[in-house]
Amino acid sequence: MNAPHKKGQTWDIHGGIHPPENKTQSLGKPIMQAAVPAQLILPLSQSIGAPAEPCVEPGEHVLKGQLIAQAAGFVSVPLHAPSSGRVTAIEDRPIAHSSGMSAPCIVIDTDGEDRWGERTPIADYTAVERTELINHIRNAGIAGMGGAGFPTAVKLNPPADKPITTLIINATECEPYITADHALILERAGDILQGVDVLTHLLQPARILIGLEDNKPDAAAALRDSLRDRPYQVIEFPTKYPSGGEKQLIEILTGKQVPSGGLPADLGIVCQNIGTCYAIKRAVVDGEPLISRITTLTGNALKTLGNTEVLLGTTMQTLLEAHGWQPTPQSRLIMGGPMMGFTVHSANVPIVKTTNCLLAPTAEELPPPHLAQACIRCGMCAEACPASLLPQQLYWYSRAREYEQLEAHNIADCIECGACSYVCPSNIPLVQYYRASKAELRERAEEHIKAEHSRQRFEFRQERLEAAEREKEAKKAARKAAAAKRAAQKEASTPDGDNSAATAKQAEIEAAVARAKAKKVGIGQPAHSDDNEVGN
Amino acid sequence: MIGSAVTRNGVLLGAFAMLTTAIIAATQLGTKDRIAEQIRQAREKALLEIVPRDRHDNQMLDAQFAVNDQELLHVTDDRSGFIASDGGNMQAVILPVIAPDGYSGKIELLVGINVDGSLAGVRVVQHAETPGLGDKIELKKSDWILSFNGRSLNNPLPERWTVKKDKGEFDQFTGATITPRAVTKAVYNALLYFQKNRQKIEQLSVVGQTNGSDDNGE
Amino acid sequence: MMEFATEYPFWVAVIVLLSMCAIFGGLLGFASIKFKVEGNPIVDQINDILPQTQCGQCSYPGCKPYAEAIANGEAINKCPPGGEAGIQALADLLDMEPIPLDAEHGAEAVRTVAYIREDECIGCTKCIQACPVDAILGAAKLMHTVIADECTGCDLCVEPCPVDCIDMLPIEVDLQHWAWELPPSAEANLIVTDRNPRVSGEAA
Amino acid sequence: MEYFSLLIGAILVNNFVLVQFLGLCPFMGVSNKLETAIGMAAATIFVLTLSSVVSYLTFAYLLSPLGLEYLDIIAFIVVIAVVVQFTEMVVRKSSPLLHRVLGVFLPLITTNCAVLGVALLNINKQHNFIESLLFGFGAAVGFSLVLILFAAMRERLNVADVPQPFQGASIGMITAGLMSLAFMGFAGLV
Amino acid sequence: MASSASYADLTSNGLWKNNAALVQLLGLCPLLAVSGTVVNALGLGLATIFVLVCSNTAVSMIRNVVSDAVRLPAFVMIIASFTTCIKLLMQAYAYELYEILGIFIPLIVTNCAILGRADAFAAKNPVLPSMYDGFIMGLGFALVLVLLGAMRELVGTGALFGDMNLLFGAAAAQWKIEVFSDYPGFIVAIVPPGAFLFTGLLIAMKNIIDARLKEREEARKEKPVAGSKRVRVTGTIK
Amino acid sequence: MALLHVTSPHMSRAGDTGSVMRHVLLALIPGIVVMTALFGWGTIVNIIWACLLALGMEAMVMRLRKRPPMFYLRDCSALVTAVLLAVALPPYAPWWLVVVGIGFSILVAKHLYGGMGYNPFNPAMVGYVVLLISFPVEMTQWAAPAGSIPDQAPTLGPLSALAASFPFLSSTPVDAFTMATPLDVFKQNDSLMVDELFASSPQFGRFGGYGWEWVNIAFLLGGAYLLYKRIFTWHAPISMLAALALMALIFNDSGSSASGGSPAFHLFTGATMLGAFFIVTDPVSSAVSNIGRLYYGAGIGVLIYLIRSFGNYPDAVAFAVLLMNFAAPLIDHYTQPRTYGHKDHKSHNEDRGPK
Ligand SMILES: Cc1cc2nc3c(=O)[nH]c(=O)nc-3n(C[C@H](O)[C@H](O)[C@H](O)COP(=O)(O)O)c2cc1C
Ligand SMILES: Cc1cc2nc3c(=O)[nH]c(=O)nc-3n(C[C@H](O)[C@H](O)[C@H](O)COP(=O)(O)O)c2cc1C
Ligand SMILES: Cc1cc2nc3c(=O)[nH]c(=O)nc-3n(C[C@H](O)[C@H](O)[C@H](O)COP(=O)(O)O)c2cc1C
Ligand SMILES: Cc1cc2nc3c(=O)[nH]c(=O)nc-3n(C[C@H](O)[C@H](O)[C@H](O)CO)c2cc1C
Ligand code: SF4
Ligand code: SF4
Ligand code: SF4
Ligand code: SF4
Ligand code: FES
Repeated sequence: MNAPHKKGQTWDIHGGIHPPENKTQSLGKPIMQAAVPAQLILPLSQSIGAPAEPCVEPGEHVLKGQLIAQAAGFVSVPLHAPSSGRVTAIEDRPIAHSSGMSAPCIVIDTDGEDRWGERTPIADYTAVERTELINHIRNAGIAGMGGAGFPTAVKLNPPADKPITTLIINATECEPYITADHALILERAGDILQGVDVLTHLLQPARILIGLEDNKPDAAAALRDSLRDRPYQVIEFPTKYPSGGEKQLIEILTGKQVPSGGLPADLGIVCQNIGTCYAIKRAVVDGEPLISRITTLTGNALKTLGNTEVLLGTTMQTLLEAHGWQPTPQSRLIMGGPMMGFTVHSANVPIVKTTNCLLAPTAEELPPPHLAQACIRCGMCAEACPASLLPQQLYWYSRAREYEQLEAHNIADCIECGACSYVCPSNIPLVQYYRASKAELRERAEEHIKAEHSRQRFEFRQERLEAAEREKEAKKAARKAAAAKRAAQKEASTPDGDNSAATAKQAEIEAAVARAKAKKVGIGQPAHSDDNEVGN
Repeated sequence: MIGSAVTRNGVLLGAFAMLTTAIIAATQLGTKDRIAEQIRQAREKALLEIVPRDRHDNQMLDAQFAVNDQELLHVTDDRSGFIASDGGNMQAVILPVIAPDGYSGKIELLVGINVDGSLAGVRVVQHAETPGLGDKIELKKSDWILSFNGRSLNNPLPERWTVKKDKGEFDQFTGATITPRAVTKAVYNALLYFQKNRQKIEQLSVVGQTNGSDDNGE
Repeated sequence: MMEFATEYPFWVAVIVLLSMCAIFGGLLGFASIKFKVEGNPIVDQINDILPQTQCGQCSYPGCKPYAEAIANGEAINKCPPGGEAGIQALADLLDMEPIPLDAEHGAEAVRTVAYIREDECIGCTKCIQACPVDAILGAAKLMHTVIADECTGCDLCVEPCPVDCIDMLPIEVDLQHWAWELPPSAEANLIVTDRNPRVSGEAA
Repeated sequence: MEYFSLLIGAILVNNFVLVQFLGLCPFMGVSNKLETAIGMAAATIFVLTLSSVVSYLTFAYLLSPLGLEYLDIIAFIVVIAVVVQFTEMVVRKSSPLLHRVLGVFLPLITTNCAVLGVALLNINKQHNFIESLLFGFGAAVGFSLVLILFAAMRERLNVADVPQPFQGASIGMITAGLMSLAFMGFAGLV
Repeated sequence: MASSASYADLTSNGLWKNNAALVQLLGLCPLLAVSGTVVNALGLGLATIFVLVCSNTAVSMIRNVVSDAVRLPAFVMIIASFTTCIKLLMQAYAYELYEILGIFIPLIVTNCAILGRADAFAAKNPVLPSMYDGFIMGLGFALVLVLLGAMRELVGTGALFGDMNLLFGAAAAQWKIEVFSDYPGFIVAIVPPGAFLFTGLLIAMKNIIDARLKEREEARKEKPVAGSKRVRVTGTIK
Repeated sequence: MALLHVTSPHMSRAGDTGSVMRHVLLALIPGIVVMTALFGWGTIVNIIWACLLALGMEAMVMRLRKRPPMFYLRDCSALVTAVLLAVALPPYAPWWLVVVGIGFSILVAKHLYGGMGYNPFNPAMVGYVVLLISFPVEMTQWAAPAGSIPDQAPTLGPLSALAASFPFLSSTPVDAFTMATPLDVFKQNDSLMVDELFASSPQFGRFGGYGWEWVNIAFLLGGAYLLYKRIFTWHAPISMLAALALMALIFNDSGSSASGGSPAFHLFTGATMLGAFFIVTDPVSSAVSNIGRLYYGAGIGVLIYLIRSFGNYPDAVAFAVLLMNFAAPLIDHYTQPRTYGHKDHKSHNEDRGPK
C-alpha cells in the first residue's frame, strides 16, 4: 500500500454491483437550455449547514445574480436570484425532500427580462489573496454538485496541520441513467479544467487526479484533449457502482481508505465533483454566482430525454411538462439516480443546487418493489457492500432495534449506496432499515445529551433548594432562640398578622384568575380564525 | 456491641447445627440397618436371578473371590466372582465378564455357570448400546439373553457359538448384529475360562477363602 | 479418636458440623472485614438509562431515587417516559427479562414540551416552583415563559397553574429530524396485503 | 490418556447441561446476553473447579474417616457456600475489574446444582484427587461452552419471527433440545 | 405485603401463575432429568413436596429467632437436613427408585433453596401459610413433573405408568397401561433432547392457555387508571 | 397528484429467493439420477412423498398463522428441505419414517422459529438426526447398490418401490435387498487391514464406497454448478472438504486395521459431497461472513472425521452440521469483516465506550 505507485494505477474496492446503465437515452444531444419560468422558488437551505438568511423583502425587485440570502455562518452558502424579477413572498413551500415537507423559500416572479446585475469576475486569480479567493467562491454560493451539497469553500480551507497533497476530481458518475457530468465534460471540458486550475492554485496539491469510469471513453478523450500541458492525470477505471462515492473513489485512485469518522483531509485529499469545478470557473473567471445547473432529464415517461441547463428554483413540474411528462397515479418521480435518488411527493417542488437528475420512469421500466421475503442470510449483500459491512446483520439488528449491536456493526459507515438492496434476492428494502436506524441512533444520542443536561439541572436545583432549606432552618433556629428570650413579652399578635397576609395574597390571585379567564374568552376566537387562514 | 452480635449469631448457628444434625442423625440411626439390608438385597438380586435361592444355601455375597483375567474375561480391575454352594458343595459360580467389542464400547455381564459346565444364566450389568437396537440384550427389553440358559461349551458346537448371520446358532436383532455377536463371544469365553480355572475356584469355595465382609458397597 | 467416633457417632457429627461452621464463619467474618469495599456504581449506570424527565410517574421523586430503588430490587417497568426502550435497556443492564410497562404508572406517550400562553399568564410563579429542571423563566407578576430546550416534558407545571395557561404540545418533527421509518415487517405486511402483494410497495 | 478421556467425556460426551441435566437454571437464566454469559462462564469454571476439589477433600479427609458419609449433603452445601462467598469477597477487593465481570454471578452459582452435582458425582464415581480436579474443571468447561454458544444463539433468536406462544422460554427450551440432539453425535467418542 | 396473601392467591400462584417450573424456570434439572417416566417423576415430586413443606414449616417457626446475618446459612442448613432425611428414607424404603433418581435426590437441596421461597415467604409469614405455600409450590412443581413424565413415557414407549412397583410395591407392577399396542417406540422422547423439547411444548401450551384467559379477562375488565401512583418530584407547591 | 413514494434504491436485480432455491433443486438432479440408477426408484419415491408432505405441512402452518400460504410456498425452500432429507434417507424407507422426519424438519426445526430464514438449525438435518436416533433400524437399512454383489436381483422399479414404502398399497409386500453401508463396515472392522477390507467386502469400490463414489461425484458436479452460478461462495464447502481430508491424512496410518481410512475414502463416501455443497452451504443456518464460513466449514470437516472415526454413528454429516449450526452465531460474533476505514476486524469492541 505504501509502495510508490505507478502513474494511473488504480486499486479495486470491495463489493460493488453492475446495474444496467441506461445512460445512452439521455446522451447524444447537446445540452439544452431550459426556459425561464414565470416563478422561481428558492429554498433557503440547499446545502449541508445552516440555512441562508434572506436579505431581500417581499416586493423588492431583484436582478439576475443578485444576492438574495446571506450565508449564516461558516458552514453555510448564500443564495442568488437566478433571474430578474420581483420577490413575492418569503414563506414555507414544499421542497424536494423525502419527507415531502415544506421549508422557507424565497419566491420570485420573474419579469422575463433576465437582466443581469453586477458581475464580479476576477481577472487574475493568482494575484489575489488566498482568503479573498475562497471568499469569492463562498459568495458565489457554491456547494458540492456531486452529492450532499457540502459548501465548497469549507473544503478549500483545510486545517493547517493537514496539508492537501492530492486533489481528486470526481467525474465518475457511476449511477445509472445520469449523464449530467458526462455531457458537461463533452461540451465544456476546457471550462472544467479552468475550474480545476483554480482549485489547484488554492490547494497546491502535489497530484491532481481526475477519475472516471471506463464506460465514458469519449469523456476521457475530451478531457485529455483539453489538458494541454497541465500535469493532471485522467484516470479510467473499471465501471462499477458505486465507485463514484468519495470514499470509494479515493480508494480506487490512491489505495487508501478514509478513516471511519474522519475526512478525506485526514489523508491529505480533497475530492470535488466535476460540476463543482465548472461552477468555480463560472464564479471566478466569469463572475457569475451559482444560479443554474445541468440536470439530466430521463426515464421513459418523458417524451424528450437529455441534459438541460436549468435555473435553480424552476419547479420540476414546469421543467418536465416541457418534456412531455404526463404523470399517472402511482408514477414515480425520482430526484437523483435510481440507486440513491429519492422520490418526491409532488412535482411542484423546485430544482436545487444538488438536482443532478430527474428520473421519471414508467412502471415497466422500474417496477414497484416486490414484497419483501425473509432474509436467508445468503450473503449476497455482504458481497456487494462497498463498505465491507454485513448488511444482513444490520438488517436483523435494525428489525430488532438492537442499537448497541448496530453500532458494534458500524452502521455509521454505511454510505446508503443501496448496493445491498439491489442484490438482495429477498427484495428487502435494506437501506430504509438503515436510514431509520441511523436516525434513531442520532435521536438517542441527542436524547442522551439532553438527559444528561436535565440531570445536572435537576441536581443543581435540588442542591439549591436544600441549601435554601438549610438556610431557612438556621434562620428559624436563630429566631427561635431570640424569641425564647423575649418569650414573656409579646405573644398573641403575630400569628394573626401572618394570617391576614396570606388571605390577602389569596384574594389577589383569585382576582388575577378571573381576569385571565375573561381574557381567554376574549381572544380565543380571533386566534382560531387566524389559524384557519394559514391552513388554507 | 459488635462482639455481642457475633456471639449471639454464633450461638444461634451452633444451635442450628445441633438441631439439624440431630434430625439427620436420628433419621440415620433409624434407617441405617434397613439401608444396609437394601443395598445388600439389591446386589444379591442380580445374583439370585441367575442362581435362585432354592439351588444354594450360602450367602453368595459372602462368597466372593477376586477375578483378574485380561485374556478371556477382559476383567482387569479386581472384580468379584461369586460362588453358590449348597451344603458346602459348589453349585454354580457367577463370573464378571466384559464384552469389549460392543457397538458402543464395553458391555459388562454377569455369567452364571453351573458346576457341570452349563450356563445357569447371563445378565447384562451395564452397556451403552444404541437404545432400540443393541439394548435388546437387556432382559427388560427382550428375553434374548435367556437363550443362553443351559448352553455349554459343546452345546452348540464351538463353530456354531455365534450369531446366525455368521452361520451360528444364536439370533441377532434386526439391524444390529454386532451387539449380540459380542455378547455371544464373551459368554463363550467365560465358559472357556471356567473350564480352565475350575479347579482353582473349587478350591476357593472349599477353603472358604472368599472375602466379602469389608466391602460395604459404597 | 476413631473409637470415639464409632462410640458416639452423634456427638462426632455435631462436633464436625459445629467446627466447620465455626471455621467457615470465622473465615467469612475475617474476609468481610479484610476485603470490605464501598459504593454501588450500579445506581449511576441505572440512572444513566432513565430519561431524566424527573416526572415522578414512577412514584419516586425523580429519576435518581428510582434508580436507587431499582438497584435495591424495585421492578424496572415503572417509568413511562422511558418506555419499552428504557425497560429493554434496564433489562439488558441487569440481565433480566424485559417486562411490559406497568400500566399503573401511566402509558408511554409522545414527547411533549410545555408552552405557556403568555398573554394569559398572571405571573404566580407556581410553575417555576414545580419545574424540576428550572426550565421556566419569569419573575413574580410578570409573564413566564418556558425554555423549550430545557423542558423535559414532565408536565408537572400544568396542574399547579391556577389559570390553566400551560399546554403540553407534542414535539413536532422538523425537516432535520424527519427520517424514514422502519419498514413494516414483511410478515405484518402480508396479512394485510394478502391478495395483492404488489401494493405493499406504497406502504413502505 | 485416561485423564484426557475423562476431560473430553466431561466436556462433550457427558456434557453437564445437555446430557446430564445439571446447571439448567443458570443455563436458561443467564443466557440472554453474550457478555453476561461469558462472565458467568468464567465464574463457573473457577468456582466449580475449586469446590469440586474442596468438597473432595472434605469428604476424603473428614467425613469418610469419621464414618459420617451421610452428612455429605449438608457439608458440601456449607463448603460450597463458603467457597463462593469467599471468592466473591476476594475478587471484589483484589480486582474490581474482575468483579465487574464475575461478581454478580458468584452468588448465583450457589443455587446451581452443577456445583453440588459435581461434588456428589465425584463420590459416586470414586474419583481421586486429580480426577476430581479434572472432572470439576471439565464439567465447568462443558457448561461454559454450551452456555456461551447458547447465549450467542439466543441473541439470534430474539430477532426471529417465532410464533407467539413459543416466544421466550419455550423456544429457548426447544433450541436447547436441538442442541442436545446435536450433542448426541458425540456419543461413544470416549 | 406478602403476609396478607390469601390461600386462594397462594394456590393460583403456586399451581399456575407463578409455577416454579414453567414460569420461573427453576428446578429445571430434576424436571428434565427425571421426567422420563411417570414413576420417576412421581417419586421425585413427592420427595420435593416433603422437603418443601418440612423446611418451610421449620423456617417459619424460627423466623423470629434468627437475625439477618445468619438467616441464609440457617435456612440452607435446615433444607439440607430435611433433604438428607428424605434421601435416607428413600434409600431404606424405595431403594431401586433411589438408585434411578441418583443424585437428583440430594439436589433437592439446591432446588428447594430457591423453590421453597424460604427466604421470601416463609421467613415473613406464620407457620400455617408457610406450610401451605411450601405444599402448593411443591405441588405445582410435582404436577408439571408428572405431566411431563406422562407425556414422555407415552410418546417414548407407547405405555403409561410402567414400573410403578418401584414406588408402590409389587402390586403396582400391574398398573402399566399399554396405550398403543405394537408401538415402535420413539426414542427421542426418552433421551435428553426429548426432555427439552417437551418442556418447551409444555411452556408453549401454558402460554396459549394464558393468552386465552387473558383475552377473556380483558373483555370483562376495564383499564387501570393511568398515572395513579404518581409522586410530586418538586414537593408541595406553596 | 400523489406520486409513488418509496425508498431507494429504485432498481433491483431480477430474481427472488424462489429462483435461488430452484437452482439448488436443479443442481441436485445429477446426484438423484445416479442414486436412482444405483438403488432403484426408492429415492424417487422418497423425494416425491417428502415434497408432498413438506408442502402440505408448510401450508398448514401458514393457515394457522393466518398468512397467505401461496406466498410462502412459492419460495420453494420447503422443497429443498424435503429433497435433501429424502436423499439422505435410505431408499424404500417406510412411509411413516418420512412423515416423522419431515414433521420435525418443517414443523419443529423451521416453523417453530418463524419459517424460512429464521431457523438456527438446518431443518433437513434435524429431521435426519431425530430419525437416526429414534429409528436406527429403519435408518440403517440401505439398499445394496446395483452391481455390488454379483448375483444380485435388479433394483426395484417405480411400482415396486412404491409398494416397498407403502406396504398397505400392495397385496404382496416387497422387500428391498439391504446391506450395511461402507462407512458402517469400515467402522465395525477391527481385524482386517484396509486393503484387505476393500478386497473382501462388496461395499467398497475403487477408492470409496462402491457406487457411493459416483453419487458423490454427481453431487460434486451439482455443487460446481451452484458455485458457478454464485448461489454460494466457495468458503464453507471447500474448507469443510479440506479439513476433512486433512484430518484423514493425519490419522491415516497406511492402512492398518485401526486406520481411519484415506482422504479419498472420506471424500467420496457417505454424504460427504452432498453435505459439502448442499447442506453446509445452507445460508440460513450457517455463519454469515466469508471468514466465518471458513471456520464454520472447517469445524464441520473436523467434526465429521472425529465422529465418523471415533464416535458411535457411522456417518456424521448431520451431527457435525447441527453442532456447527449451534456455534454459528458465536462465530459470527467474532468474525465481523473489517469495515471500510476501520483499522482492525473487531474494532467495535474497543471503540465502544462504557455506556
Ligand atoms: C457534517 C459534515 C462535515 C464536514 N466537514 C468537512 C470539513 O470540515 N472539511 C472538509 O474538507 N470536508 C468536510 N465535509 C465534506 C465531506 O468530506 C464530503 O466531501 C462531503 O460530505 C460530500 O460528500 P458526499 O457527497 O459523498 O456525501 C463534511 C461533510 C459533512 C457531512
Ligand atoms: C454511493 C455514492 C455515489 C456517488 N457517486 C458520485 C458520482 O458518481 N459522481 C460524483 O461526482 N459524486 C458522487 N458521489 C458524491 C461523492 O461522494 C462526493 O460527495 C463528491 O464527489 C464530492 O464532491 P462535491 O463536494 O464537489 O460534490 C457519490 C456519493 C455516494 C455516497
Ligand atoms: C446410529 C446407529 C446405531 C447402531 N447401534 C447398533 C448397536 O447398538 N448394536 C448393533 O449391533 N448394531 C448397531 N448399529 C448397526 C450397525 O451399524 C450395523 O448396521 C449392523 O450391526 C450390521 O448388522 P446387519 O448385518 O444385521 O445389518 C447401529 C447403527 C447405527 C447407524
Ligand atoms: C445453497 C442452499 C443450501 C440449502 N441447504 C439446505 C439444507 O441443507 N437443509 C435444508 O433444510 N434446507 C436447505 N436449503 C433451503 C433453505 O435454506 C432452508 O429450507 C431454510 O433453512 C429454511 O429456513 C438450502 C438452500 C440453499 C440456497
Ligand atoms: S442479500 Fe438479502 S437475503 Fe441475502 S443475506 Fe442479504 S439481506 Fe439477507
Ligand atoms: S447501503 Fe450501506 S450496507 Fe448497503 S451496500 Fe451500501 S454501504 Fe453497504
Ligand atoms: S417516571 Fe419520571 S421521574 Fe421516574 S424515572 Fe421515569 S422519568 Fe424519571
Ligand atoms: S417546563 Fe413544565 S413540563 Fe417542562 S420541565 Fe418544567 S415543569 Fe416540566
Ligand atoms: S435445578 Fe436449577 S440449576 Fe439445576
